Order: sequence, then structure tokens, then C-alpha cells
Amino acid sequence: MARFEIYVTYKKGIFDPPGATAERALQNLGYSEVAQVKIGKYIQLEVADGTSAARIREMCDKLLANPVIEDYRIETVGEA
Amino acid sequence: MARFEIYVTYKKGIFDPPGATAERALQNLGYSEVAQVKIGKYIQLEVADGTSAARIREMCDKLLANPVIEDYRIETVGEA
Amino acid sequence: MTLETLSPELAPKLAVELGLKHDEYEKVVEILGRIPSVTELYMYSLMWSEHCSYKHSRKALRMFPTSGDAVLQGPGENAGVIRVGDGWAVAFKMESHNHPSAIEPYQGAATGVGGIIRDIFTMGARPIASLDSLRFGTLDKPRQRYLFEGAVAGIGGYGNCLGVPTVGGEVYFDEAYEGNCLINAMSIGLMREENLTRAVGSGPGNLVLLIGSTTGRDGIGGASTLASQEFDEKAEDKRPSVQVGDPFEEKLLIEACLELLANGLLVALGDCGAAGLTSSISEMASRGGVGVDIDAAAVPQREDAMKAFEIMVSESQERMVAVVTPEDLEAAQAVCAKWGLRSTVIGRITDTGRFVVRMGEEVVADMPAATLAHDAPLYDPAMERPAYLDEAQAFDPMALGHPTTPEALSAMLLELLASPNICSRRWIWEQYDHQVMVNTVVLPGSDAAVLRVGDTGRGEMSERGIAVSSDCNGRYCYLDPYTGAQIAFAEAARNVACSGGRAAAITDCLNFGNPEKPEVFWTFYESVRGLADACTAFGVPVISGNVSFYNESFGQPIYPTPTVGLVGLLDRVEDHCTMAFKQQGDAIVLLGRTKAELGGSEYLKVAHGLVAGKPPKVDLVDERLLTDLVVTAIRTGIVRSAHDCSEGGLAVALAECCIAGGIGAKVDAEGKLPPAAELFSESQGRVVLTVAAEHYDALKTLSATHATPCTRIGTVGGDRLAISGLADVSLADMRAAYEPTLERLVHGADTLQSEELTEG
Amino acid sequence: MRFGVVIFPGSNCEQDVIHAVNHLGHEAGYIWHGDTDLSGFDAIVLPGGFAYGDYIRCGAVARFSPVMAEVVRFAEAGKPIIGICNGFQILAEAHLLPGALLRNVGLKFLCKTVSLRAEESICDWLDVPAGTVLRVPINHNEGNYICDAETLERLKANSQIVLRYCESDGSTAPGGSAPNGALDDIAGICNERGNVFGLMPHPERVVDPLSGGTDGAVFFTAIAKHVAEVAS
Ligand SMILES: Nc1ncnc2c1ncn2[C@@H]1O[C@H](COP(=O)(O)OP(=O)(O)O)[C@@H](O)[C@H]1O
Ligand SMILES: [Mg+2]
Repeated sequence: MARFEIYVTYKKGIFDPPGATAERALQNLGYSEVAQVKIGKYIQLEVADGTSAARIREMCDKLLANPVIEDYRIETVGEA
Repeated sequence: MARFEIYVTYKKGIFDPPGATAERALQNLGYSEVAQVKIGKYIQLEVADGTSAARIREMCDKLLANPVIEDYRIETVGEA
Repeated sequence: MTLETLSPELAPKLAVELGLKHDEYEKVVEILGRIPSVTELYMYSLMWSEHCSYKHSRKALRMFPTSGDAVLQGPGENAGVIRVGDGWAVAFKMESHNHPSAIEPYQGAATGVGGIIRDIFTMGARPIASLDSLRFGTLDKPRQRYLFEGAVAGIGGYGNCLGVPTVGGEVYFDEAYEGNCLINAMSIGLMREENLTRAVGSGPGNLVLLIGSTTGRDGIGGASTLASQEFDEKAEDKRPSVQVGDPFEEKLLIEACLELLANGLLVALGDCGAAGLTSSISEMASRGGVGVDIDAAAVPQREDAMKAFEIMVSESQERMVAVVTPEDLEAAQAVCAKWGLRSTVIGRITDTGRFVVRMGEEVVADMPAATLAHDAPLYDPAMERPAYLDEAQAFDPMALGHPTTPEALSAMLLELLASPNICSRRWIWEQYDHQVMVNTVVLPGSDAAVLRVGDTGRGEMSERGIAVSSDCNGRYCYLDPYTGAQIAFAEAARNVACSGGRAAAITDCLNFGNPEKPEVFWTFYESVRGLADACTAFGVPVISGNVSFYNESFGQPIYPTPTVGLVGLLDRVEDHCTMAFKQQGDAIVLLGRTKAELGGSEYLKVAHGLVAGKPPKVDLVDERLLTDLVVTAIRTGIVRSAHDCSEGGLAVALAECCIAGGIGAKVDAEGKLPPAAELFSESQGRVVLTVAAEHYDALKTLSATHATPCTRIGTVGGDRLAISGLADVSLADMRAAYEPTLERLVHGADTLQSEELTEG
Repeated sequence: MRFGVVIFPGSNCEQDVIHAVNHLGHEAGYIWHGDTDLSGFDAIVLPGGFAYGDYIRCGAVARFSPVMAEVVRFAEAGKPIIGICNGFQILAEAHLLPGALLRNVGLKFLCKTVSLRAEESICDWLDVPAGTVLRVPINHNEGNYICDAETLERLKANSQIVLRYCESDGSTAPGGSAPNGALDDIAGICNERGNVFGLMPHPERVVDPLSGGTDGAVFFTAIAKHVAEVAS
């Protein structure tokens, strides 16, 4: 088994309601050092050995991320 | 500004319905090499310089993660 | 056989750890004629737990009337069922998910909704409505806000996804629930009478089919930690006992199960609730007088190296157990596959009467099936009237100083409207889809929700309707459990009547502390007696229910809280009514009489910080006459609005009618009682009605035939509520007090604050 | 005239649409998401609900259902398609409509009746003059419409904005009237051709006076009228 990790974030300029709310909540809790919070998705993928990064990119483009609003980054983690 | 990244995942043994759905959906789309998908949160935090990791951990325990069902991992990314 | 039993030293120790009493363990040994295996011990301990066996409550529950012409299924099945007319029937039940919600409010509440809804479609009914009955500590505490916000989001998150409308409920905030919140959920399902299905296993050779989600170690609870320490080389870290709900899977289960039943493919259907496979399978077997042979290894597992006992008692959500004939297996599995659901044969029905569990080839449990469900010992717990009652009841609220000036009384009215226990619940129900299925005729925000009866968009519709309400004022029950339980019933009946429904049957969820404490058990017994007497007086049966004990924290029990979920019938759903004042010039009428009864009132709490005195008296004969009168009057078509008086008394009831209708009222005070009592007394048996002025005489005549006092007290109109000489407030001020409270309490303050959030 | 209502696993408003359409005197039938034959239907409705649990993103999995390829063809043929709530989300994910629907700004699910203003648009599936205010319930967690600036300009220039959230008198509140934070108060949009219409509110909930009102009828009668005109 091979492992990939995918980080999905909103594109620049897209407002992120959960992030903005967490930011405000943290500041209200007294964490005035917080400047910005963004909340995205962290996807862990376990696939058959030898699966190419191109295949993973395809999965992201099709299903795991929405190119209209999201960017993603893929990391190879290695064997599971 | 300092940057931290936080990865929130379900604790071991907790069922992850979105992950299970993504897994099946990918397989149905023809990605038979997919063995498992888990979906967690990827939080990017921008805080004032000099904020300690302990402070970040506190924020996770209080707000950003739900310690009853979730684990998290913090990574220091450096200056923003 | 190769059944591996425990050692004689370990078995009784483990039994105690799993919650069995020593005598109960002895009884298991006696039944088996030997020392039990690990799996057997787990299965007995769960089936004989309070939750599954009702061992402390069962005898008291026998006081409830459970039969009646309309009853198709009384207590004992997954849900009760009553006839609605024209071949329609409704199944309903209420259940608690208090303890899981106190740990993780979102998931606890969500899975509570999921569980009760499975009980409904198991009966062959399509779930058509939910209600939620909630209790928390006061919202000035961050942890309470966290629990409240999370529970509401969880109830919505689950029900909204299923497309089952959440149409009503109730919520109270009181210190008594601070350490132990209550999350009770009620579900109602609709079916044609002939589709009523029972979870009765039969036909040796038939197959046991597990449908839905995989099985993990969820919900196995603290005991498993010990077990793994005892039996495993390396102890696993303490597992969270929280379960994550998957409403999408449940939605598929609803559709698939209803399709399976409609196609006649199932012999029996049961859901996996508490005690998982053990409970659903043993209940089916014992009801049918058959045996079962289950291969735990065949159960699809989501975790590695699961033990047979873990598989058998896991409470993983969204699973159903069906019995199918070998001939129908293929067709049944095809329906499951169509809905994208897993279905697996995990065993078969036998004629041995024994519940045999294998793990592959190895037999790990073998016991008489019926003993799991039926042989738990029943107890007669000791009872003792609590010492606090004398002092509390001796308290005379009228001896206190009360506001008398119009200014002070007006301010008090506004303060009551803003009280968390009275204010608008809009913040809650706007998070719930309360309209899906397009049958919600009276939306949340009035007395009882009203639903049209019909198979919307799929089949036949009818002219009939049902009205539903859930009620219980725990303060009254604390001050007098017998009376308090009767008031819970009476209020539910009034709410339903004010919406146009004739009370037909109830379900209940009895939330109490530790029944092994004589003072707690006394309050339980008295509540059951009170509720039973109320049901008998109304000729309304109890068709299902749930008992939740051990609601305590730091040894302090919650208020006794016997929640009543009442379903009423409307022959013509068009004849429904709401609380909103409708038209300028309409006559405002008070049915019933106000007495000086401030004991246990919201006024006493808000104005004086007290929970004391005797709760209001309730006269069941009068209550029944009153509700008959209200329903009859609504049916004649003359009633423009109807609202019962409950917390906050007459003044609050009038204010709510004004706010709902967006119009004011001029009311004459009777002037016989002290002003605070006249306005805020919570006397029972009262309803505020409006009729066109020319219909007042007809109403008066009708009231006389129902021996119910009927007094014209005012007129609808204007933009103020003016109660002569006592209070005068503008509609805008009433709105400003009533509407924003919950939102302000949840979001206004620094929510989610610090350590308090996760402690306790 | 026959409406086809698609059932995806997790849809939950399909029976409401059928009820509404029947109530208005038109025929309707269900279409299973695995079916690929849309012949016999004059208009397609993608109903509300939580297709595939809304997991990953609302509409993300549903757009790959076999029926969707046919829905695309139906759209290309210029026939009427309306996506309500989850149906709108699916149309957006399938790129039959521009933009996307994010979480409501308040992070709360919202079920309430709101005011909507019919805009001057190229979509004919709304049988009222521009400026008309309708009272229709919303019921969603992700109705916060968003698109990039360029797309917004195009939507405006091409009159593709069909419905906006507004105040009860038809005006727009200073900070916007969208209860969910939607960009430019957008409640419903159509494609460039005007035949694919997606909206967050639920008109099917308000066609029957017994359960809510009648303001939703115009959405379905407009389509029926159009189909009748084309046929004659
Ligand atoms: N937790 C809740 N969930 C949904 N609806 C609720 C909830 N609590 C209260 N409501 C609704 O708000 C309205 C007022 O509730 P309540 O004050 O308990 O009424 P009553 O005093 O007539 O029993 C009712 O329509 C009720 O169903
Ligand atoms: Mg009431």
C-alpha cells in the first residue's frame, strides 16, 4: 500500500466561513495573537502500490477538490 | 507573523462517514486502486511572532479540535 | 463442544465489572448449568442491564393503561402503534440519549435521533416527524452553551439529512440539569395498518441478514477496557465510547427497509440499538420462540482483531437485522445493493431455542435465547418520601412581597418573556428542517405541531391530521412528582387540543436519578402513578416509552423528569388552529379559572430566585372537559386562535398570542387576586381563545355543556397588550424581549470559553 | 406535460416536488439516478436533500451518477431543468451552472421563510414580472453562493441572476439581505441559455395553501406553460 496526503484549501479570495468564525472565536477566547485561521481538508489516501501521482491528481480534480473554489497539494507519504 | 499547520483526524476506532463515502465514490469512478480514504481538517494558523507551541496546543484543545473524538498534530511552518 | 468458559475465579470478578450483581451472576450460572464464557457474560450483562431489562422499573410501569380501541401495538415492541382512521396508523416512541450527549453533544444527540428513528421504520412505518425534549443547566455557563448548541446542531444535522422534519419539542434551563443534560427524542412514523411489522423471528432454516454499516468497537464502553487488560497481552488505550452517526447511511436504510417490507421480502426486521446484535437478535428469537445460530466472524468489521464479544455487543450505528427465507435472499440483497447498502448473512434461525454464537468454527456462546430478553431479575426497589418535600411544599409564595404597580408588573412581564424558559424557541427550530414532506400544517412556535396524514408524492393522501406535543415541567415534578407528572400529561393534552387534536395515545421518557436510592425511586414511583392516573382519567393509553435512570452528577439527581409525548388526532386536518391572534375586534375568552398558584412557577424563579411551594393543582376531570370543549369548539369553525396557559401564566399566554399574531389586545383584569397572581399564576386547566364577537354566545353555550368556566376578558386589536390597571406593554417591546434571548445567550457572550468547556 | 424528478441516494425532497406538481394539475414521475432514459419527460427537476450525505462537498458525488450525462444532454437540447437547493448544488458541481455554494456565514443550518425578488432575467421558469416579491422557505446549510468577479460580471451582463434575497418590501438591506451570506444576495441563477435554473429556496413547499402558501406555484406553472407553447 502507498500513502498520499492531500491538503485542500480555499482559493485565494474565497471567503472561508468556518475559518473566519474560528478566528473570531479564538480572539474572543483571549488569543489576541491570532491573526488568521483558514480551515481546509486533510485527506489521507491509501492506494495500491505503484499508483502514480498523476492518478491521484485526477482523483482530486474530479472529486476530492472543486477547482472553482479550491486548491490542493499532494504529498507522497510512502508505504502504509 | 508565525505560521502553524494543524492536522485534525478522527481518533482510532471512530467511524468516518465522509471518508467511507469518498472511498466508495472513487472506487465507483474506476479508481479500484483506492483502499482507504480518511477525511480530516487542515487548519492554517497565522499568529503573532513568538507564540509558543503550547499556546497553539491550548487552542486546539479548546476550540479547533474536539478531544473527545479527534486527534491533532501541530507543525510549525515558520514565518508568514 | 469446544466452548471455552472463564475460570471460576475470573468469571464472578468480570461479572461485577460488567455491572452484574452477584445474584445475577449466580442466576446466569444456574441457567447455563456451568460457568459462562466471556461472550456469554457480556451478552447477559448487557441484556440484564437496567437499560435493556427495565429491572428496576418494570413492575411500576404495569400501572400504565396500555390498551384501547385504537391501539394496534402497545409497549413491548420497538414502538407502539395506533389507528388513525381510513386504514392509516402511526407508530411512535420517545427515547433518551442523555449520557452520550453529555460527553459529545453533537454526536450524542445525532445518534439519539438516529436510534429512535430506526425503532419507527422497523415497524414498517415511514418516519414523518421528530420532536426533541431538552434540558440543560443555565446558559451563563460556557459548558452548558456548548452542550446546548451542540445538541441542537446534532439533532438538526441528523434529521435534516434524513428528510424527516423536526416539528416540535421543548427546552428548559435549570441548575438541576447542569451536571446531567437530558436529550430525549421522539419519532413518529406513518403506515397503512396492514403493513405493521413486528420483530418476531420465525421459521427454522430462515436466514439472519445484517444490513447497513460495518461493526466497530463503538459503544462497548468502559468495561471493555478492563476486559482487554484482563485478556489481552497489551492493553489498548482507552477507547472513546462516542459513536459518530452517519445519517446518509440511515436514509438509505429507511428507503431500503421500507422497500423490502413493501415487496414482502422480510420475515422480520429489527434494529440494532443498545446491546447491538445481542439485543436485536435475542429479542426476535424470544418473541418467536425460536433459536438462532450466528457466526460473528461473518459480520463485516471496520476494525482489526475484533473479539466475538465485541462484535456481539458493539453499538455501531445504522445497522438493521432482518430475517429472510432462503428463497427471498437474492431479491432482498438486490434491494439493499440498489440502495448502496451492504447486506450479509450472519446466521440462521434454528428450532433449538438456543442462541448460539460462533466465531468461524469455534462456539463462543450457547444459551437459551429467551433468557437474555426475559429472565433478568425484576426488583422492587425500596422507596422513601424525600425529606426535602415537607419544607418545599410548606413554603407559601403568597407570603412574599410581589410587584403591584403597573410599571413593576409590566417590567416583570417583559422579564418573563425574556426568560430562557419562556422566550421564543425560534433559534432552535430554525436549525431544523420542519417542513420537508410538505405535511407540516402547524409549524413550530404554536402549541402543538399539526401534520397532514398521507403518503406525500408516493401514494394516497387523506383529510386527516395528527397533532403532537412533548411536555414536562421538571420543577413541578420536583415539588410533587405525582402532580407534576399529571401536569405533564395535562399540558400535552391542552397543547394538542389547542391545535385541534383529540388526545389519542402517549409515549414517555422517564428521566430520573439512581433508582437504588429510595428517595429517587419514590419520585419515580409517584410520577408513574400520577401519569398512569392521568392517562386513565383521559382514557388515553401509553403505547411505548423509555426509562433513563442514573441521571445524576456528584450524587445529585436531576429533577424528576417524566417527559410525555402525546399524539392527538384531527378527523379533518383543515380544522387546525394556532395560537396567533388573528383579527382586530375578536373577543378574547378565558376558559378555566385563575387561582393564586405561584408555587414552582417561572415567576417565582425569575422574580425571587426560588423553586419552592406546591405546584398548581390539577383536576383531571376538568382538564378532560376543557380539552373536549376546545376541540369541539375548533371543529365548529368559530375559533380563531387557541393557546393554553402554562409557564408565565395568563399574562405570558396573552403576550405570546399577540407576538405570534403581530397584533395587540385590551384585557380587563378580574381583580380578585393579588396582581402578580392574576398575571403570572400557573393555574392549570386554562386556555385563551379568540372568536369573532358574534360567536361569543355560541362559545359560552358550548362551555356550559362542558361545565367549563368561560369568561370574556378582552378584545384583540392595537399594538399594545394592555391589561387594565395591571400591565401595559407595546408589541415591539414584547418582541424585543421574547425573540432574541436564546441567540443572545448562545452567541452574545464569549462562547466556547476555556477549560470549563471540556470539564465534567 | 410531464415533470421528471431525479432521486439520488440521499435526496429527500423528491416526493415534495411530485406532490407540488400534481397539486398544480401536472403529471410527474420519478427518475432513479442510475437510469439513463429521460424520454417521456418534458422538464427535469433535481430536488433538495443530501445526495450522498453531502459528504466531501454538496453535490460532489451525485454529479457522477449515470443520469447526469443525460441531464447534460437534456440541457444542451435547451429543455427546462430546475435544481432546487441540493439540486442547485449538484448543477454547480456538474458545471451546468457557474460558481459554488459554501457554508452559510452563520455556520448554522437555516430553515425559514424568506423574501425573494424576481429579477429581470433570461430565465423563463418564473411566471412573474421582475420586481415581484415572493415568500418562499429556505432550508440549507450551504447556500452561500460564490463565484469570481469575472463570472459575476458575466451573470449580470447576461441577465442570469434570476432571484435575489430581499426585504419584505423588495428592497435590499444596507449590508445585504441574504441570510446565508450569498454574494450579491444571489438566491438563484440560470445558465447562459436560460434553460437551466438553480435556486436555494424551495418553491415546492409553498404551492399548497394547507402547508404554507402558494408563492411557489409560479415556478412550476411557468415551465408547464412553456412546454405547452413549444408543443403547440
Ligand atoms: N427543542 C425544541 N425543538 C423544536 N421545537 C421546539 C423546541 N422547544 C420548543 N419548541 C417549539 O416551540 C414552541 C413553544 O414551546 P413551549 O414553550 O414548550 O410550548 P408549550 O408551553 O405550549 O408547551 C412549540 O411549538 C414547540 O414545539
Ligand atoms: Mg402550550
